[in-house]
Amino acid sequence: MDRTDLNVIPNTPSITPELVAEHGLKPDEYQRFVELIGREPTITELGIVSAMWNEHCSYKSSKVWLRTLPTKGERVIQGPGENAGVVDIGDGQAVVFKMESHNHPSFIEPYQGAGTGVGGILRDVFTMGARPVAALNALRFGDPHHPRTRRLLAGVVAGIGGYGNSFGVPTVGGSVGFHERYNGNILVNAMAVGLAKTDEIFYAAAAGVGRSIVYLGSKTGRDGIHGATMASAEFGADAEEKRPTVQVGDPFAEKLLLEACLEIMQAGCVVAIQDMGAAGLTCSAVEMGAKGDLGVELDLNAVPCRETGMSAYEMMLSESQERMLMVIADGKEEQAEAIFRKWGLDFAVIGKTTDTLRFVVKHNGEVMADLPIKELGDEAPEYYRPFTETAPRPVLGPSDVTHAVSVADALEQLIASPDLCSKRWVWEQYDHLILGNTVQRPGGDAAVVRVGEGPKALAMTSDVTPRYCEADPFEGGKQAVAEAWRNLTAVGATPIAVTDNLNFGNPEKPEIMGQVVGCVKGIGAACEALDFPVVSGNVSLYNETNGQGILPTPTIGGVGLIDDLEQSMSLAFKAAGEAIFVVGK
Amino acid sequence: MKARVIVTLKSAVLDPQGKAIEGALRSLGVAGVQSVRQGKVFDVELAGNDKAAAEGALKEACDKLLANTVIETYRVEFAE
Amino acid sequence: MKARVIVTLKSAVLDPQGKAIEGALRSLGVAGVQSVRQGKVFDVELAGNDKAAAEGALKEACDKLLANTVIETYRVEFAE
Amino acid sequence: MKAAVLLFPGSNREGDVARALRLVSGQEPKVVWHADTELPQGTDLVVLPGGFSYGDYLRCGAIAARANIMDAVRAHAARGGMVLGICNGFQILCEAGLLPGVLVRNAKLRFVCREVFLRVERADTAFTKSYRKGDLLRIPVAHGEGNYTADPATIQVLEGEGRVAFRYARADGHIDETDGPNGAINGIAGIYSEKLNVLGMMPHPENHVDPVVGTVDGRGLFESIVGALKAA
Ligand SMILES: Nc1ncnc2c1ncn2[C@@H]1O[C@H](COP(=O)(O)OP(=O)(O)O)[C@@H](O)[C@H]1O
Repeated sequence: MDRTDLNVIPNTPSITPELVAEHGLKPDEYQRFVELIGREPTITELGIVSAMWNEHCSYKSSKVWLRTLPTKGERVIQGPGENAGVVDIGDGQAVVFKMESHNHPSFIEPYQGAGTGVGGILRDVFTMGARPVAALNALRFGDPHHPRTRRLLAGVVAGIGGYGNSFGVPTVGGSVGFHERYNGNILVNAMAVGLAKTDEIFYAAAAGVGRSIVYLGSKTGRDGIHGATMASAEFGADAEEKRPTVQVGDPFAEKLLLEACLEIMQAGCVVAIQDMGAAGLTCSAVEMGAKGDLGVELDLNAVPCRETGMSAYEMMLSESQERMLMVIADGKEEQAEAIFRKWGLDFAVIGKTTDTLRFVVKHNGEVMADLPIKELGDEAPEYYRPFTETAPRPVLGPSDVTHAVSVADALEQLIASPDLCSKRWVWEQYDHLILGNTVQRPGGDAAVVRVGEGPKALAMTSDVTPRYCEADPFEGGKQAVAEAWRNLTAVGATPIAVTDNLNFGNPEKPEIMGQVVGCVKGIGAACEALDFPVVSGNVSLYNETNGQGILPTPTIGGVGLIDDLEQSMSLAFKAAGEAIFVVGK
Repeated sequence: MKARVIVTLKSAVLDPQGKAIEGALRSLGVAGVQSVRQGKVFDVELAGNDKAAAEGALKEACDKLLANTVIETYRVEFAE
Repeated sequence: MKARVIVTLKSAVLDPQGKAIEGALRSLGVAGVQSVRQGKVFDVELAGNDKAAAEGALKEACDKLLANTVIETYRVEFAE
Repeated sequence: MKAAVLLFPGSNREGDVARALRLVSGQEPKVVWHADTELPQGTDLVVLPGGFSYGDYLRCGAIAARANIMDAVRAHAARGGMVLGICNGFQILCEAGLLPGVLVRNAKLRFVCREVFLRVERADTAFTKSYRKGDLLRIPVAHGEGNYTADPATIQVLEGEGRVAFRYARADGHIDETDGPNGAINGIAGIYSEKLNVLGMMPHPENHVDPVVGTVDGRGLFESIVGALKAA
């Protein structure tokens, strides 16, 4: 047998407990799946369910808590559950935004990992029909003196700049912090903000039976296919060479994808659209069908591939970047294709919608998977994981503080601390001016970006103080929201909505789960009190090294609206001799 | 002693640069180009004459800095 | 047919990337590094088996696109 | 004024420059696709905007410089027509041989986005009539490869013929190339062609034309162009 020909892998090996474990499924989860489909799955089906039911896609550990967040408001057009949140800002315009993490890939390959993180979140925003107008990020690194920190920091910052600058979106804000608990697990959270017309928002739900499902963008390779050491054994010693664990980003392709997508949306070609993120083809196709109460049938022979001999399993789980899936309006295929060809991108009809509510995947004329589409999403396991509340820390009095330094020394130490020092070195590597609307640049409380020709503008910020969350998750969660709120109001904006990125350790540990629960409750309480709904977000769990979790880091991305730039404020003193006030408690 | 280190992307890793160059060569009408992959080359001048030591040092340089072995492979060559 | 094109900076042209790498290797303690210059390599797959034709095509590719002869020189190599 | 803004795959500041042209001239520029072979009838200004044409892959501007439309741009320039290349546009003009020299990686090897001071080296060209010689402009740069270099003979010619348009300067107007954002030789931020009708520059005057967003120091460049074309 020619071991390099991956097509020869049989679709029906016997599914051993090891194989199941390698796919990250617990025995009871696998049992649930077998009962659901009433037979033993094929290997492709096992891959599909492992992608759909993993923590990343299914939010199985956090869902019960995310549901407690306030997500509605007068302005909210679309809350959590789509590619990004959508909020009305008047005059028929909407702001579309979301935040997402790319922690692990950035630790392995900082430049590409951070870059593809930015690419992913930009796609989430323009998938909704919005043109990205700003990007932000929140970064956490290990001890500044740790040998890896310097290269990780340099690589991540260059990667964020490398992608965003080339794509052509101004990166206007963010935060950078250091702590030894991130030594083995850095955080890279990227946020994107876009503008759309309220009556031209695009959603993932497919509609209409028998419509073409179209694949767009870059070709599919064997990028980031998880799981299977089974597969490596099968593929021989060069498996690592064949299956890159880190994707290389192509911001150039993404820029073309943006222009092409917005152009075919304008041309009325699009019924539904979904970007291919994690477990690309699987998640996007299942979501489009499930949300639209339709079945989906794919023919993988039509999928544009970068490599020869890719198996169904690989195509379904590939995480190649800069790809989209769409349902095209009847009779619009040719027009859509012409637009994509003009931009030099791949375009292929790879399937159709059906009325069977089944997810059917064919390859070389053979059915590789045939699964109930709704259940794949809806019946994912959901856990109410046991948790222990974080014990409150004793309140310190002035006499408990022994480390006495002079005020001057203390000030010097504060200014010199990497957490507080100027981050100019970072944001000068981001093009924060492109598009010509950046009214307040990085370095202030919140960035301000003009909407069109003004006078309206958006304010945006990302905030969290992990050591507060560690000391008291509930108060820390509240504080992060409050800080975002204050940063927005400080530039004269009315805070309108929030996105979040919940970064924690292993939720199977009760004390970590206690942090998750505490922080979410705190965020919820603050958002409720401030009428500051959560419209999108992302959860990143299992951020641990050698058994120790990161500091609990629920990043809050806040967006505010300025009706008239004339009323906006910046932090610089404007003239000598003016009175200075302190406001608040 | 002169050495050359060649760092290339692993074969299954996407090479956006190579892809763009491939397209450009085609549209310039250069005949017969089927695929292009781009890599880096480092021409290194080393002290001494101990080839084995130099090779060791360069491998170390590659692992530590010149290549990210998650996505790249490298090769060390010596000028004859 | 496989060919390799190596594009390097002319020796009179400053190479800040090479310099930076040189410094980094020294501070990593890699022994004996005296100088580093960085260049590019293109691995090209060509149709057919005519080496002379391929060489011609690749020279054309270099002159037209792959090298900027204001600052760079190139060399074409064939795999044995 | 009839302006044409070229659009290459990966260009991304075409909207910024179109907006500046509109603001100053009151007229909408035409956007011209790279694959076209002709400029719109009566074009009197061609603009190559900033961005990352073809991802900046291979070398900045290298692939775009070989696009179809560039022959038409060459012909336009040969007729004495005005051509302005900003940032990636400057890189493309150099790669296309419309301007001498080349832009290489910034000396510090990092992308840099910040405001710089530009000293206007001469105020008697179609691009700078609205300024005075020696004016200091606060204008942003945003590039990773803006380090202008050429062989000594070329530099001598450029300097000797007064073809340096702008230099990076300190706030007091002093030129010191180690202060610049990218290490360019003699602090060169922009240069003219022999007949002074082609200008390439790294900084982004189009991003400083509106008091709400930065300074208005970039306006003069577009006002000069409009004025020169009216006079012609
Ligand atoms: N922490 C959170 N708070 C609010 N909404 C969340 C959170 N995490 C995820 N969501 C929402 O759940 C949905 C699925 O998120 P995700 O899996 O990250 O999307 P994608 O398909 O882009 O990977 C999104 O609509 C997202 O906004």
